[in-house]
Amino acid sequence: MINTLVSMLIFPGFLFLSVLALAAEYADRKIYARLQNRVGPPYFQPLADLIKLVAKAEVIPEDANPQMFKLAPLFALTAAVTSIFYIPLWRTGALYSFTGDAIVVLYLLTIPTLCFFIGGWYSSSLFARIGSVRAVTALFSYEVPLFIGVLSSAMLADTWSLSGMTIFYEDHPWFWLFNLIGFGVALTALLGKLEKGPFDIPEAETEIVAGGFTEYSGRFLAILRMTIDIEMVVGASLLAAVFLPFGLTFNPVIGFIIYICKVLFVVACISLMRTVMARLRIDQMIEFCWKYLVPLGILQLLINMLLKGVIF
Amino acid sequence: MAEEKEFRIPIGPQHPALKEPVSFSLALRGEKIMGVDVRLGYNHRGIEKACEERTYLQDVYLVERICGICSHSHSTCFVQAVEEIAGLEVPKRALYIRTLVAELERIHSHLLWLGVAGHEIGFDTLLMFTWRDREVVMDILAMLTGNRVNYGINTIGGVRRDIRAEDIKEILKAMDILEERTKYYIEVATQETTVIQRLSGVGIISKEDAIKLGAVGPTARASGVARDIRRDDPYAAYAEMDFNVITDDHNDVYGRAVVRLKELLESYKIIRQSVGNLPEGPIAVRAPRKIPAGEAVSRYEAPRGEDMHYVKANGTDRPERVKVRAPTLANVQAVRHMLRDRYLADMPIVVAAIDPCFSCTDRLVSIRDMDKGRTDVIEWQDLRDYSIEWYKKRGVDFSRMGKIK
Amino acid sequence: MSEEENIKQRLADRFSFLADKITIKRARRLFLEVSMDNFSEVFDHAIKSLDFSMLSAISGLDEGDKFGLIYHLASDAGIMLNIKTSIPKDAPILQTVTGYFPSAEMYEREMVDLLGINVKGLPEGNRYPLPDDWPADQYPLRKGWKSDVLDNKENK
Amino acid sequence: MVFGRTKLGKMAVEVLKTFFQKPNTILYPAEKIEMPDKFRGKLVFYPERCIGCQLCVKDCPSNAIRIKKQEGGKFEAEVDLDKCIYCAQCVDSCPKKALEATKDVELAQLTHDKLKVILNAGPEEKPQK
Repeated sequence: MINTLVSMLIFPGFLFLSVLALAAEYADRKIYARLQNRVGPPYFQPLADLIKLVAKAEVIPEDANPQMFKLAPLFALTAAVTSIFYIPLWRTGALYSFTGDAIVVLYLLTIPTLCFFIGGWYSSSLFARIGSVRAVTALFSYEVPLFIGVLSSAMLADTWSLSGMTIFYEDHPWFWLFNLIGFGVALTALLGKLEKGPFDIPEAETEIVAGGFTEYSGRFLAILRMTIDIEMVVGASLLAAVFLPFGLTFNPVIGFIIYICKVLFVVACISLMRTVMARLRIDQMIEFCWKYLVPLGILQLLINMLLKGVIF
Repeated sequence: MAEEKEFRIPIGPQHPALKEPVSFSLALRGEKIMGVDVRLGYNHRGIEKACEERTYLQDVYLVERICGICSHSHSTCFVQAVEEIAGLEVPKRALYIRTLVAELERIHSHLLWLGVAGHEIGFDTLLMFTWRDREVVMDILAMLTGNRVNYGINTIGGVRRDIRAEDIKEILKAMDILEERTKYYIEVATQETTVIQRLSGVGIISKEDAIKLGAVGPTARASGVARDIRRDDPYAAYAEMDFNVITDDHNDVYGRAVVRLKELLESYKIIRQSVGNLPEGPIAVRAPRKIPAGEAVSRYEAPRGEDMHYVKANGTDRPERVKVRAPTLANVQAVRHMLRDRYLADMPIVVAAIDPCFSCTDRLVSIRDMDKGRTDVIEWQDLRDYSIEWYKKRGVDFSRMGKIK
Repeated sequence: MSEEENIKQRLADRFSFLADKITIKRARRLFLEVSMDNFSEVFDHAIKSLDFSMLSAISGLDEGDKFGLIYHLASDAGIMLNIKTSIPKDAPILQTVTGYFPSAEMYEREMVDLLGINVKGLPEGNRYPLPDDWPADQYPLRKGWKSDVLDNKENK
Repeated sequence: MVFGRTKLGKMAVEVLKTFFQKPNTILYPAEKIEMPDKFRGKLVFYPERCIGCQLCVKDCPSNAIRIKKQEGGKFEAEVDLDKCIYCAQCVDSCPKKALEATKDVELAQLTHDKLKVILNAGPEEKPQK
């Protein structure tokens, strides 16, 4: 019982994840800044931002539905934190696992977006409503390629459990190299999920202020921002587990270092991609996802089908 | 309208896409813009009236502050009109220096625009890079005139600061750096897929509409209307310069970006000519304090388009009337036209594409007496007292920092 | 004959009453004075027959008992034709020129707000440039207007 | 619509190169910036040269300067640093070169009254009480 509580709240649960999330945000911002020839924030900046937001007064719009407005961020955070328990981090096998947990993780990662939609919609501001509608529209375009990407890797491993996948790739080293196309597809789709450029359409600052977050302030905004950061770590961990499953059998310290490197690599890829591209329009994003990403994902799926036929 | 399920979304007076207060009220259906309502005037400072109450020399500094970016445009345009009324023969060297500063200003304005355009389409990297390179020209301007903006180089009858031989070397060096960078940005703007996706086909205005709606500057030139005051109605030393008027027939935001970037290359050409052929001689003639009665219209190709000043003198040391028509005012109708039937996502870049400057446009809070302006100070103090009290209740004492009355 | 003189000649030929009202102040700058009664035909002729395709601005002046108006027309050749006319101050009524130049809307609204000229035929829209709560009958660009009005209003 | 050949991630090479360069930011106030020679900053006043002609007062676009006669017959200049627009027209107008612009730009204060300074023959300028 105590063990479960510790693992949920402290390690590798909420507290550890929060620290990692702030570190990931710092890495993202710092890399983004250095790519643009700027100095970037100091290491404590994400934490300072968080403390500042927590200390500020919350304003809830008069027209907003207060219950929904307050509950949406909490749900989003819970869903994002929960999903980490099913992802193998630095060893084969996650904290909890069962057949089909890959699907559960993908669905848990969808909940924050839906919560952003609900929170934005019920704050009844025009900007927030446009932003939340955009968030859901974007969901329909990136979710499918992300699923197909993960599916292709799962198919090669012949299991729907993330832990099972890591065990398979540990037994068959270098097989993960077959999934590189899928990795690219899933990484691009992850950009959409994290609302990072070029897919930062739901919170496009110059068009709709902060999208669904426009009316949020104080603690609730802190929770929302934390959710995005945790999503980034969870997303990076998921990609690391599914597409980069190597170096998982060393001792925990080396395994942990390798894990951090993988997360950092995914974060750096995200930073680079948002540095070199302009924000797309929502119609262009849908077109891009369905015209290029989905066919690429299906191509990966076909390759893996063939591989399975040839090898096994 | 109600049955068509349109809703109105306010963009401004305060909005992240706008660098200055202006209000667009957009009627939206989904993401599509069905109608646009523009409300200007938030920056009305009463400058035209204030000009009538100051001497000509003071007015030079006042009109310079109509706008921060095209400050040289307004001050040159104004002094040209006054010089014409007074019949002053401005020395050639002064005209060359004015031309030089004007082109440097155009470079810094166009680079600034490119950065802002990048920001509006969510491409902050372009913003950071262009603004970094813009520092080169800002440093040159500071070296030549003494300040980065509001150069204060013009005076009635000439210019206030001379150029030294070592400055010329620095200018030429900077031009080489900037030319190389500009060529790189032309490549980025014309090759980067996401940029082209966001710029091309957006904010279209045909040649006929551009003429009909009275568009000026790069907005008109990107629709194939070769309107350029520097060539059509030469002032300063432009009659002796060899340069091309850049036009483009894309008619959209992409075209406007290309026109501005190519104009930069022309500006480097003009600058090299003006420092190369810089005549020797005095830089100013003495101007009388009282300007004889008369009127003059002065036109100037500001980075954003045609700037026009009308000055009427009545024989005293103060003008009878100063009328300023800044380029953005002429382009407002064009923006309204461009936004119709576009997506909400295109709004920021379409508005930014005319390089709007609403400070220029609105010019004219009122010319209240300096001493009566005190009310602001008291409010500020009240606010300060309030915040100190607020923090005191929470255990933080800021009152020791600075004295409060 | 220079282009400016050519335009001057053509205007003088067409409208006999303009014969001694046209001055060429300097290269590319023509000024002409016309009464309000004849204004619209001269304006129309300049646009349609003399290729002045752009209205650069409209300046409104307070000239004591009347308002002076200057329409700054520009041609593509860089020539500026400044048509000066005037309307009485006690009946400041003017017809809009937005039919010729849609961009004139803003210039005319400015005269409505700042000088108190009643421009007929303006399309519906927001006022410009003064704020919506500006006191009525206060026209800042009229001579003798003082900003005291605003201070009194704030004190109330 | 696509014009010619387009490249996704055109700036990638450039940004990766910059990643290994020193940032271009100047960390003011830790690093100070040298102002150019012609810079127009805070004024200095030479009371011994002033003849009290008031030309600077007349030409000041923002009424920021006043020249007053001191008890000893010398002149002192009262400058409102918050009203001053730093155009240095007074420096140009002065027939005796009694005013000069410096490179001093760090003039921020917490309260308004500290921005009114009196430049006179005293040992050093002091803020008005």
